Amino acid sequence: MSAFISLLKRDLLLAVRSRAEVLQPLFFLLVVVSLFPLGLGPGPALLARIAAGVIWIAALLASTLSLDGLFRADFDDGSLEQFLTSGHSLSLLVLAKIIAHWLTTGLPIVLFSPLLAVWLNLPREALPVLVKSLLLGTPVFSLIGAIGAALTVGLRQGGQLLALLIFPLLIPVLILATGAVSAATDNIGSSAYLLWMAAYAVLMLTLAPFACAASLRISLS
Amino acid sequence: MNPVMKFIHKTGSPAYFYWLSGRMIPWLWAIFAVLTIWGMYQAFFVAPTDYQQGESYRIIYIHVPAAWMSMMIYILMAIFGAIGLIWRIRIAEIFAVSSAPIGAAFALIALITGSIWGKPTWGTYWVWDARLTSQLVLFFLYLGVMGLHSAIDEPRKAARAAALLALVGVVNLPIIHFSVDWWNTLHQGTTVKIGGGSKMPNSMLIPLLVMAIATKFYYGAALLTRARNRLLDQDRRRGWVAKKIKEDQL
Amino acid sequence: MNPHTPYILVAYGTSIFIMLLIAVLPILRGRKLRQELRNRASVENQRHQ
Amino acid sequence: MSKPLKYNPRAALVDIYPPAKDNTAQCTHELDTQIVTAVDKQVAEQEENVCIRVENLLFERWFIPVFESLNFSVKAGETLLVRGTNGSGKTTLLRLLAGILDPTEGRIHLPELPVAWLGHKLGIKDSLSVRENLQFMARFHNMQPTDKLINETISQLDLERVAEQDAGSLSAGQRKRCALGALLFQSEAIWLLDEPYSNLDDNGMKVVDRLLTLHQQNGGITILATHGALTPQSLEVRELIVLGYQDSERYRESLA
Repeated sequence: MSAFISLLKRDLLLAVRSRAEVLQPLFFLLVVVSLFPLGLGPGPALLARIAAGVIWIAALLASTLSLDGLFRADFDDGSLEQFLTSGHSLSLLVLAKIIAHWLTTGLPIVLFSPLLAVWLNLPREALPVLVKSLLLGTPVFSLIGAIGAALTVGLRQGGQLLALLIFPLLIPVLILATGAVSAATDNIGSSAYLLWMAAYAVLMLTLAPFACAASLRISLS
Repeated sequence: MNPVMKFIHKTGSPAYFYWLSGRMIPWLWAIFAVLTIWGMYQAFFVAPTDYQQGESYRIIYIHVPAAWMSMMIYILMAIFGAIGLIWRIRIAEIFAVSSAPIGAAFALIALITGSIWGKPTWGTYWVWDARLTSQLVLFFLYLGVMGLHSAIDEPRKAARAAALLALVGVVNLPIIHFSVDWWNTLHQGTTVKIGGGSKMPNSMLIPLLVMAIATKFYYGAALLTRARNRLLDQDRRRGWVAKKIKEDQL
Repeated sequence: MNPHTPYILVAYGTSIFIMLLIAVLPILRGRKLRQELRNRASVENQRHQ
Repeated sequence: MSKPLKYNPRAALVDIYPPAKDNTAQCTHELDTQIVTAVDKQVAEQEENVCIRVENLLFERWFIPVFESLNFSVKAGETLLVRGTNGSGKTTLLRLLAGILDPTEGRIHLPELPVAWLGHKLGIKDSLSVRENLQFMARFHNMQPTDKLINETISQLDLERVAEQDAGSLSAGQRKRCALGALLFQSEAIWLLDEPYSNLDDNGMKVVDRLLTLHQQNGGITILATHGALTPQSLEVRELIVLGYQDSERYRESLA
């Protein structure tokens, strides 16, 4: 257990040390979202309709961007080999890394989503549901993304392949989340969608670390 | 070793598998050919024209079997992959890797025939219908598995990685299927389901089942052919290959 | 000529083409591989004698 | 069941590095009965304190064996020097023993001991200072990183001058010595070192020799791979020659 906490603290310390690198996904998010009004015109009615989808797709792209580096640094400097031979359960260590990734990428996305909602003229009553859906959805990005990152860690251009591997698996989250927000805008109850997202997040929270640990063992062999 | 383990071990030995599959493949092709000819004959000459869609509904006799096959092959690929990962049986890994292209081909066929069929029925080639969309996602899953397999050099490692991805995919498959269905009813309300909904008279249904069985034999034959090639390529330096060449049984 | 026939022809045509491709390619590859192995074996036999 | 050998790390370092687990490191060695034939069991009985046993080990990459199949055993407190030319599979053998790779054929019997691995990639973070790296390593291996412990380790590795510098800014030799710190925190583990002497200067090598001697007196097992003349000076070592598949007779047979 102390290994879990020490690894989590170390990763957060590393993230703080290389702040610029950690903020890149956030800047990417802001830029991508601001492209849509420029591309589709500033019409408030149109923007309001597509707001949820745009924010969610941008969030998905932003967290995938940072996933490639999740294991690459540890793979290159030999830390992964230390994890494997340390005798600690690899899935627990992987969970620490996934939580560190979520804290550095997922959480900022959730915190900045109100700003994005204002940019895209999202109706006021849909904002709390958007934030809740992001809180439930971004962990799944990190969990499933970690499996993709573990499978492609040793490959030359693993980044593009990583996106192809995990996007199909993230479709349910995207559908449920945008469904929740659109339900909120028409102010019919969105709690069903959020509960389904919570269920999916818990399922991935239990299964993903094992799959990710197995992927790392394969990538290192 | 109990009999079951002995059987697995025996079929696991490459030479025995190579010989056995060599014997089976011609039969599988033969049965596939017979069933297809019979199925096609019934599909085009026996089945009545549909009162709504006229003749274009006959595309279901290739569209629906292909869609079923693409789903079944993905599940089988995940099972073969799991066996390969857990018990490290090389033949299972080879089966998983060889199934991917066949499954992707069926998914592609289902997509193409589905969209061609959409033109006369709905007026456009692509409709974001629930089943066509989840078929598209399944095709992307296949591309992911094949992409990962070709990206890794060492064959055994590539097979194990692809097998694991297939397992992760198969766990998510039902979830994707339901969420796409849900998404479809959310945005479009209930559209006409592709053919399946209305009660089909027997004369229409039989060719569908015949073709469904025929495509399974096709899968069996194509899979064994690919598996034999891959096994032979891997074991080219092994003793049993040299022996087979000497006895001219290759 | 029923108005739907072209659709049926194109649908079945592409399907048969894909299924043929997936079935025939490995058969050809297999034959080439076996031929290569036989040639290599015979070359080694001559070199061995 | 051979008599379990109990040994307690008694080295000079033990008061500074108390074993994390309270019970003494068990070097029990249970034989998988159905694999080992009756004959082997008598043999095992005689070599009482055999800790690691490797039976016809084989690993294949691209379906070609990396080295000639290996059979050897290692006793507690023994240091095994794995020698072989480049590409003979020394690193592969160590990675098999460390559990990073799984053998294609054969079996490895390892006791319940943890494994300490030091490969070509050192496993230290360049953006952290030497002290921070050592603190993480200590906590990661279930030890309390007290100042006394960290300072003692830094002096053991004589990295006092560069303790606060980032590991990335150090020389290759200094970074290697920083990585050796991890071994000190795993005093009761089996040490698997892949060319520990590479890019070390003279006193760097002395540091390694001191650690190896302490570990040996400690009753711990070390298996280290080296290709050149750089071998431990101050302790007796048993050698294992690993023959690459290219120059093994089985390969020559297959060509004949």
